[in-house]
Amino acid sequence: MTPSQLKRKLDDELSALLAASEEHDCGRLEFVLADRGDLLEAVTTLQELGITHLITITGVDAGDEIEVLYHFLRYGEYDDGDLGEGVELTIRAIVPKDDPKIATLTDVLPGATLYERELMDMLGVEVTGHPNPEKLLLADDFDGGPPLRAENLEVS
Amino acid sequence: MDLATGILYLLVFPGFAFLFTYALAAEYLDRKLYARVQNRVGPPPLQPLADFLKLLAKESAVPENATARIYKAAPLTGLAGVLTAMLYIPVWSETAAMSFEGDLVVVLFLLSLPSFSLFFGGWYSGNVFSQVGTTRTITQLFGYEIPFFLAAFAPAVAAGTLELSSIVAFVGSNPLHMLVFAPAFVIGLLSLQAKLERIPFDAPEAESELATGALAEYSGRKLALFRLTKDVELVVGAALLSALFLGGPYPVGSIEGVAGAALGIAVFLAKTIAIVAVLSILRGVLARLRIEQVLNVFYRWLVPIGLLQIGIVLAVGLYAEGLL
Amino acid sequence: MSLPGKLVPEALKTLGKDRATVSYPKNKRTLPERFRGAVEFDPDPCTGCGMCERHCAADAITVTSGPDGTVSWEYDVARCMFCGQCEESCPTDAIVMGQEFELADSDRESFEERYTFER
Amino acid sequence: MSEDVSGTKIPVGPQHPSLKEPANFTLTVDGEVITGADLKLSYNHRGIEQAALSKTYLENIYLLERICGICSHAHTSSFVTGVEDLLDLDVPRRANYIRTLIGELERIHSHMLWLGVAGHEIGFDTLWQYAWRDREIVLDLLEEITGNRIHYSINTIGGVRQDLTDEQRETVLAKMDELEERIDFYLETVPNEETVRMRCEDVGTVSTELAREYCAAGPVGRASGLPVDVRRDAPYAAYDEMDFDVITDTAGDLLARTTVRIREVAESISIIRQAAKGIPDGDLKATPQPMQALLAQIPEGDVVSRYEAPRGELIHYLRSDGTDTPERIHIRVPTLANWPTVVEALRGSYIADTPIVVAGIDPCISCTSRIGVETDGTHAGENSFNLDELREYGIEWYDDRADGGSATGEPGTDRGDRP
Repeated sequence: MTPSQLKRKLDDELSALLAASEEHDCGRLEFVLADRGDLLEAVTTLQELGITHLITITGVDAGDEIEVLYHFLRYGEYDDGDLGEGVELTIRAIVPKDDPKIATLTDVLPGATLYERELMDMLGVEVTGHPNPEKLLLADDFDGGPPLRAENLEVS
Repeated sequence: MDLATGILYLLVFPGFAFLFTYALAAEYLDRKLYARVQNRVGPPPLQPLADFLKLLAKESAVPENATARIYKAAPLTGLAGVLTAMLYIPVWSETAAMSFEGDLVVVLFLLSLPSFSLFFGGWYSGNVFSQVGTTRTITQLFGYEIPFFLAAFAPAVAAGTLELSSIVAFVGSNPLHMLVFAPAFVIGLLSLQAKLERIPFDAPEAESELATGALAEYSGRKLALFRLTKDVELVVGAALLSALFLGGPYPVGSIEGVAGAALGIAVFLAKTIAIVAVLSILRGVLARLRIEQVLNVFYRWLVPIGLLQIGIVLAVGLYAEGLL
Repeated sequence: MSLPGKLVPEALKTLGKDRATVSYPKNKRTLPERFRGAVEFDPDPCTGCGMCERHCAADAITVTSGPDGTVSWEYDVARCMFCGQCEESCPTDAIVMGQEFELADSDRESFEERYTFER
Repeated sequence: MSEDVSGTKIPVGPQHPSLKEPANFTLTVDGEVITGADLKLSYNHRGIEQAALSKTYLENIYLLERICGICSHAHTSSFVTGVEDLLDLDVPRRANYIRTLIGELERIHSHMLWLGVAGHEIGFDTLWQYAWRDREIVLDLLEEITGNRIHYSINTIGGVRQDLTDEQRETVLAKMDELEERIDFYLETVPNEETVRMRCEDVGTVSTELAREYCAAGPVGRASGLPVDVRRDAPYAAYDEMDFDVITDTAGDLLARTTVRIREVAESISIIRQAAKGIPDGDLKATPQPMQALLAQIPEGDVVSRYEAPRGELIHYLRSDGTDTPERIHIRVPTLANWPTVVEALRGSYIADTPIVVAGIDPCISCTSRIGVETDGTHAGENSFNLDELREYGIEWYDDRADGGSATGEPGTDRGDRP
């Protein structure tokens, strides 16, 4: 299954939820969610298609809104002959700055726990329903704002 | 046994002076061999002495919430026990410096005194980590003591006496028994390794979990005495094993006079050094076992072998009697 | 449940081997030719362009050109991380990575090197 | 991750004799068996993702390289491949071969370091000495080819900076034969030594479902049967021309992780041989343009570059805004993906096994906390220092303690009562 075949399959599976989708030249797929509320639904459909490996969650402060990127990986099948290589795909959710909240994935995807805590630490996006929302990377008594928000950036 | 020879035995020859130097030499040999097995260079010959003197110079603190009397007395009791044990073990001839019927039991008790002093010292030092370490020391003590006694009693049963000197005389007179005692010798080696809390049986002071277990709070003179006790225990244990299972001064036991004594000492040194070398290699090739695995090894493997050994000795005894 | 002690033959063989370590500082290992130690600077070819300062990630080099056409090139070995980028970025090969790695010292000034020359 | 099960709580770390780097586990135990574990990381979070934003792409190569000592090549290769994708440079085959060769040498150096540390954790110090002695073969090779044992600094934007001379190729091939002999020894003795089996077999087991659920990466995932290997998924550098297979196991316990890593070293040796024999001629950089010109041409856009680091799949997310400094860098290190599996593996094992189970995932805590930065003190948070303030604060704190430990009451320099 080449990346473009996977893209067509996912396009029609997730058509209701997507705002846009593109395929980068190096075989990387990207799907932009229309509304961050359907994140859970999109991830569960991915899991039904066998894509369960969440690589990581990246938060980017894009000026007036925060983009949260969920990078997934579909395993390559080495053993049963079909040497289809693994494909990397990203689901991008847009979170407005005035209401920085997003639903947690930990109940369908326990692997997301640490990445969501890092997102909370660094970008200040509150992940609702997270089982263990303490600080992961910052000191407990660190009272400066989320370090990677544009206003806190110390770009000397 | 007039006063002069008594003091000579106690303080000079099989007593303190000889044991002090031989213990440090044994520690040097052990550490050097362990290092060479790992392709490392290893310490210079006087390193153990340097460590001992350095520790003597260091401050010997007493923790606030420790019970001072017991904490201070612990190191001495262990060392005293082990030093006196040496007097009952034959060195240069088949009879030891002192001997009486039943001195084997006394020696076995004196040899386990350091473990108790370690326990009391660690428990009353008031440090949580050493208390966990001491409970492990005691659990391990229950593990190795029983097989060690079984192994030690095998030659006693064969010789029909509990006097160390006459046991050595018996083994010396019919050396074939040494082959019969081979399993007991292996149990003795493993139990000595466990008594000294060396790999693979060093769970009580496992560096990667408890950071030096019972001795965590000890420093200065007291720590120096504890380390010396352990070295002397190694030497005395090796001496006991060589006396019981390798027939003490076996080939030269019967030669009289000064030459016999000199040869006896040479044979004693050779055998004990060989035992220390075997324990050192053993330390180099095995990984550390968890505390319940140590007990598992001793109870599930060594106790049955010990009982079997006693059975074999009895059978051999009957067989010899039966034929007579 | 095999008998423990698989390593005994290797352990006994190792007894015979000679040491694997070098007793530094009595005798020292010969460094490979490409070893990157402290920076060695030669003022003559230097044009004072400052590419080394710009590409130095550790800000260990500062190049200042004085009013009367003199250029001063300062290098702080305490900040340098020996990556060798200055050697590569220097258009006139004025900077070469030396082989000196024993750089510990007690006073801070000894870490700074300063060259001032006419340009 | 851990429901607060009642039962005594034992803190292990952050300063702990067996964990050389600061990570803290609060174990809930009953008796000797662990029932739950809570993880606290990053005692020295050093803010690299922010530090990288104020440096150019060229300087960032050397900053990211110093995230970790045992996978420095992974970080620079992954970052530089990302920048090359942005610039749409195609790296010459010879440079890719050299990059692959150094990458596999680093994998061997990292796995053998782990083998030694694991040996030390289970009290098998002889294995530690042997593994670290044999690792010197690889470190000497790296020093000879790149000039440094740990931070090779061989990658640059568009290719590599040092060439592999023919004479060096011969030494590489000769040393690989020598190393292979040692690896056969380890493969034959370590998994079969009874005391090692007693400490590692069925200890810290992570089932395939659990590994899949927690998205484990690298040798930890592969030892539990997950077919994750970026060298096969998205071949970078010269891996598409290399013939190697992905080492997997199904047992998922510590013994499986040990054997998977040792067999991976054997696999790396064969890859290095292929690279050293088959290296094509050609130049080392994609364009003769000076670095300054390249930095000016980086277009806007973002890229996810993936690399198979010794500990697993390493991700560099790079977003550029057309200037010569990146707009956002996100680095997900493989250790972060494997931490959840440690917490699951601890459940049900003994306290005495904590060090070896934690060491089982080959944690790289300097990766997880990333590299430090000097801020000018006006950072938003009031209790952060720069170097000089920290030094001055330390001296003053000890002076107070010396004269009777009075409260740090001096006006002006009071920084609150730090412990």
